[in-house]
Amino acid sequence: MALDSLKTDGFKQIGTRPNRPDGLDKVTGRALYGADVTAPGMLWGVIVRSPHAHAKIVKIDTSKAEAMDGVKAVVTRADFSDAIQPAAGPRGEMWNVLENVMAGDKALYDGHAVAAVAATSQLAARDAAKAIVVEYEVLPHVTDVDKAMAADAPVIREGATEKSVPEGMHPNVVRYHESGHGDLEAGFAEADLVIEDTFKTEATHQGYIEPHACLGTLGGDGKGELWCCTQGHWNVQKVCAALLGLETSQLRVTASEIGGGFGGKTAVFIEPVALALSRKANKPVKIVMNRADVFRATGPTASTSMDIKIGMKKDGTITAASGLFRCQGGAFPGAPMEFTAMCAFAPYNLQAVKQTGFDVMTNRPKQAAYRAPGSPMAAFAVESVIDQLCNQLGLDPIDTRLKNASREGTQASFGPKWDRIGLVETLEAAKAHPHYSEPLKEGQGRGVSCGFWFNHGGETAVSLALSEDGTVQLAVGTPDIGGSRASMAMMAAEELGIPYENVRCTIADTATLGYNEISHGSRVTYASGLATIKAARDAVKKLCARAAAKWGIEEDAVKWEDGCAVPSGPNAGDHEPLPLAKITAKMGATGGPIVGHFEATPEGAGVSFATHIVDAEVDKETGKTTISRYTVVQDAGKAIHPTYVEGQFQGGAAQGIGWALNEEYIYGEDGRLQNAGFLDYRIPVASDLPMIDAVIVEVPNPGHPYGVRGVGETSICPPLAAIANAVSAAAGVRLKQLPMSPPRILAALGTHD
Amino acid sequence: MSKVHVTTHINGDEVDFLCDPRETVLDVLRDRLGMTGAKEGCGTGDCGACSVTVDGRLVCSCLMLGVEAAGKEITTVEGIATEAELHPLQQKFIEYAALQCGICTPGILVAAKNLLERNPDPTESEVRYWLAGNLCRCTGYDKIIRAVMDTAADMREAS
Amino acid sequence: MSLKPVVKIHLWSGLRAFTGGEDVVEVEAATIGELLNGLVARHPGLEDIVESGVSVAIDGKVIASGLSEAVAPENEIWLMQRLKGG
Amino acid sequence: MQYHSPTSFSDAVSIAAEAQGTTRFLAGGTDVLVQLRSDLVEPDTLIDIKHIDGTHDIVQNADGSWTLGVAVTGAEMSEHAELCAQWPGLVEAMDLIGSTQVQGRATLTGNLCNGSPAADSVPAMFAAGVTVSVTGPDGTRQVPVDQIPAGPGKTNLAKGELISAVHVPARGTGGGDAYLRFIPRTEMDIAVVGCGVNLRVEGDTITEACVSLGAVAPTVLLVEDAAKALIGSTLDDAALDKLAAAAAAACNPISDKRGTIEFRTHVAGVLAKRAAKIAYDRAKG
Repeated sequence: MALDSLKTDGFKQIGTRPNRPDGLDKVTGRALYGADVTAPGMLWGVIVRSPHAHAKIVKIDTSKAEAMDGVKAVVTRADFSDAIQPAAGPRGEMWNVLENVMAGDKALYDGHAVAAVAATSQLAARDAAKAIVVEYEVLPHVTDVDKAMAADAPVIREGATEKSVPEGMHPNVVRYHESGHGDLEAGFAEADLVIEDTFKTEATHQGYIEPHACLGTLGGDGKGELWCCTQGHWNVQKVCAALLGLETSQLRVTASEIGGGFGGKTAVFIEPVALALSRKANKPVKIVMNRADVFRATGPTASTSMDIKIGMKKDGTITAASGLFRCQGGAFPGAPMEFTAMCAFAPYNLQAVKQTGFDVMTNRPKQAAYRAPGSPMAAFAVESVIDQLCNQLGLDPIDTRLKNASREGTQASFGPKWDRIGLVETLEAAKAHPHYSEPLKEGQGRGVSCGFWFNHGGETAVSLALSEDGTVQLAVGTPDIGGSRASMAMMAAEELGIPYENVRCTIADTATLGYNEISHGSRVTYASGLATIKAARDAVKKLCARAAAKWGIEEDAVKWEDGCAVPSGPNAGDHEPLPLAKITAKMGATGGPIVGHFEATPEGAGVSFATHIVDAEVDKETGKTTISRYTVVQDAGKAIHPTYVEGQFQGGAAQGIGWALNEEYIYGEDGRLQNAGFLDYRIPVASDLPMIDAVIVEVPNPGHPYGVRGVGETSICPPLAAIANAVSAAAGVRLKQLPMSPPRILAALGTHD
Repeated sequence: MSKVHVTTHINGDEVDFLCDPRETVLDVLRDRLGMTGAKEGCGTGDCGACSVTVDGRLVCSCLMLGVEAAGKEITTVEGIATEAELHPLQQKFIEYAALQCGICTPGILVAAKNLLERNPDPTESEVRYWLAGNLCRCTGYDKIIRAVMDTAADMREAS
Repeated sequence: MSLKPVVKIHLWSGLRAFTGGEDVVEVEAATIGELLNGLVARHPGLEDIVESGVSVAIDGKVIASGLSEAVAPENEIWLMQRLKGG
Repeated sequence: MQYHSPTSFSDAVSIAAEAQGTTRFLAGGTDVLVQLRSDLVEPDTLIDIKHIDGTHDIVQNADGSWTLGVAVTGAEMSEHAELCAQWPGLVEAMDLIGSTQVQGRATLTGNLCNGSPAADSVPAMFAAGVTVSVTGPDGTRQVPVDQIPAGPGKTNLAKGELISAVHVPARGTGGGDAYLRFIPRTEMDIAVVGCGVNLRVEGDTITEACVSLGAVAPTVLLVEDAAKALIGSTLDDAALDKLAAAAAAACNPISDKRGTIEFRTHVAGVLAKRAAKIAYDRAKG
């Protein structure tokens, strides 16, 4: 797509901080989330899940449940499409989704769905689910990434391996990535200090507070309606249609308000089950997951095991770097190891670099995207080694990063040369921030880290309809996960030259717009924002045409200024500015409704870098860490609504703090998840955190009309490493495994053995 | 299983309902009375999204049975604003973007209002500990804490 | 049929196994779509990988999925694994 | 599940004695409802004791001792200035359980009867020498609180028996108590280790002491050797080291999702020292 000239200042709306349009509904309890709607005659669905990590499903006896009062339908795998077949690689992904939604021959992890029941109340459905008897033949299991690659590991599924995987590897290794450039050997030989180390991270869950919920109706005529909390309802439509053998357009999906997603609601879990139950019972079916099932059966991020080797000269120049990244993503291919590999060394301009990634299957739930999938773990490993090098060579961590920083025109670790990027600007802003020069108190340590994420564009369709009174109905297709309706309305108002309040932005259902890719990849403000601007410009063109017709001049003799059509120059004649509302008031009689459109796949999502500074204190007697100060510096390209940008920065940092210190999936020897609840899956609570300072750097993205870069994901990339560096400094010992829980810190300190 | 008839007050109005003794106040509010402001994030008292007050006491409605509601005075998020205007906390939460997805917001507002009624001048630390049972995954709590503190300051000034 | 210009595409090193060790491949193409078709024609072993989705960086700008984007001999072009996000 | 809300303990006892299957008493419900929701325990009979007279009262008796109703919540204890002044360790231990919301419902008795070795209020009750009234078909008897837990999830209460009141001794002069627990976050976790210390001083010298540990054995422990390490001392470093060693030696923990054997054993000693210092300062006034 050809890009127009970049506008980065002189804005009336952009950069202001208006109230969000969904604010009132959300503070009064009126906003409707996934579980908040009902339908007449509605049934409740409950899913029966495997208690085993790996087991053959011998028999499912549903007779007792079916005989119970109020039970209207039971479904198993037989109630889903048999047209979807397994295959290696992305071609097999729909089968993987089906297999995850409802197990076939085998249960592949603790929590894997094996059957479902619908009944007249939630309690009746729960009672019936308990009455479904599943006979299992338990199989050997493996849940650890390194153990799953060992020769004696049980094979989770034959035939899932892509051709790219080198020969001789265990069948659980299903995908492989290798990239880089330069002569590693020569690079390491040039170094004054080479550090080689191994790091591990545990799987963490996105931890959204709203469990997955949906309400589906599907008739025998193949027509369906679905309400659900999702980051992408067109994807839900596509997947449900495939899994149930429907025509896609016969299923209309409406996205509810979404109570957090962070990547975890890009996947489909319960929606096809509700529709299958509905088809069988011929009634609407609502399914609301309970929290334990959210942890057991929806996507956590990958766990990793990583080997890093970096060489540095005494002056801080990195001479060579290599990394080996093993990522476990559950019983299906898809762990984001290629992103782990490609993001690992992205902040650095390296003469010699190599990154290798392995996607490994284990008996765990199918991983789902989590905020910059794969990147935070890589940053943890790489930035920890950079920190060690700086410490041992007596170098300032920010100066050293600046010395090696990727800039426009340098070659990225994954190949291409960088376009305009803002890493250096974030490092300089971090260095200048008062936090960086504040003296540390006794017992505190300070850590710094950079982080990188690609960001994404994706299929986008927007429709902007003008009302007779001159107000605007803006329909976008990307569920609002962070305040995007406000940002979209601001961009539309900016282009149209009308007040922000005159634009009502709604998230359209799948019947209303063309395909919109999921709200992921930090794409919404970038892509839907670009689409909104283009749709507004399309509407402006049509408005100008109406003015031209009224004035009897050429269309290109009219321009748009401050919400009015005006003659473009003295030759166009002397006409009073014609405000938008005056044109729309007569539009029925001057050519009909005026609607601006944009449908395309924007290909200019600018990448984003961040630098974080953290101070931590460690109680050396108990191993407990306190985060005492936190500063986020990140390149937003252009902040449309700065308050919401700050919110993304702060939220990413807080999730990173949880990941670094306490959050982890804990599996027992039996392969069962031991902490499937917020009691023992410990996300940060209000009293755990300090205020989080958010500094917005703006290095415009040439791929967006206003320079916007996505901001949602990069904020979770630096925290793990920044905190590990701070904790290691405070404790006086290097922490190489996440989470840095108190027992791990005490063990590292050698306080007990 | 036989259902129990319960009469209670919710947001000032007398309400009665039939419920299974296993149903919680949260189940009753949401599924029997159609009051979906209180959210279920966990069902086990760990997230606070279902916070309500019962006779002025802050509780998780998922940790109280519907049958226990008999004769009580329950306030939910739907009861915070008057017909005429929002509560200052609600207004401030919108202004400060102290919410992103908003799923934790009803519980946090109920909890924060209860705090300010007891302690009109809380320290940052007191706000953080009072709200420790209200999980928020979006905001990092920064803007929430600021909104509560600043509302408290405004309300002190106004009174 | 008109002659297309010859453009060079850099592959990630993990793909060398399918190209007889080459990591830079020359293909006649004016768009990304033609480039990918040409790549598969030269090295059929890459078909699965290309078919299942790849991204292409043109002078540092990452094209996640678009096939119509123009490519020219003076561009620096890299094949990349398909980008997505959370 | 049958729900009952008797208005007297004798009625509660009759219902419990006649009930078939699983019976649970409901006070705050913060454990009972979690177990119900998680499909761990679905009682056949649930007996709500909150409609019984006196269960919500906090009363100081003429001799300075306290009687707490079994439905008194953590929040009500924390709001009782005199109780807080006299037994800060006990009140703080109760206050550490769960969130503000949980405090609005949770009770000492519930925490005790849930039978968790990690229950925060229980080590504090052990250290304070709390007794409870146990009412059953044969009447009411008073039992030291340390005789109630029988193991994880188990109590020594017989069928038809329930706790009908909690008795906290008179504080007397020169007394101080403290409870500390270790959790990885600042709030909302179950104790990885808990330690209660209650002592009395004359001048600078400790004359009486009681030390308890939670989450380091199948039940909460009273550690006599730890108490002995304190008695007669002025809480000097040697006494503190002996205390820590005795606390660690008493530990018989497991490794689980919350902590390892080594971690719990080490931290038990650390917390014992810290709690003893707080209790000592409080005792000296």
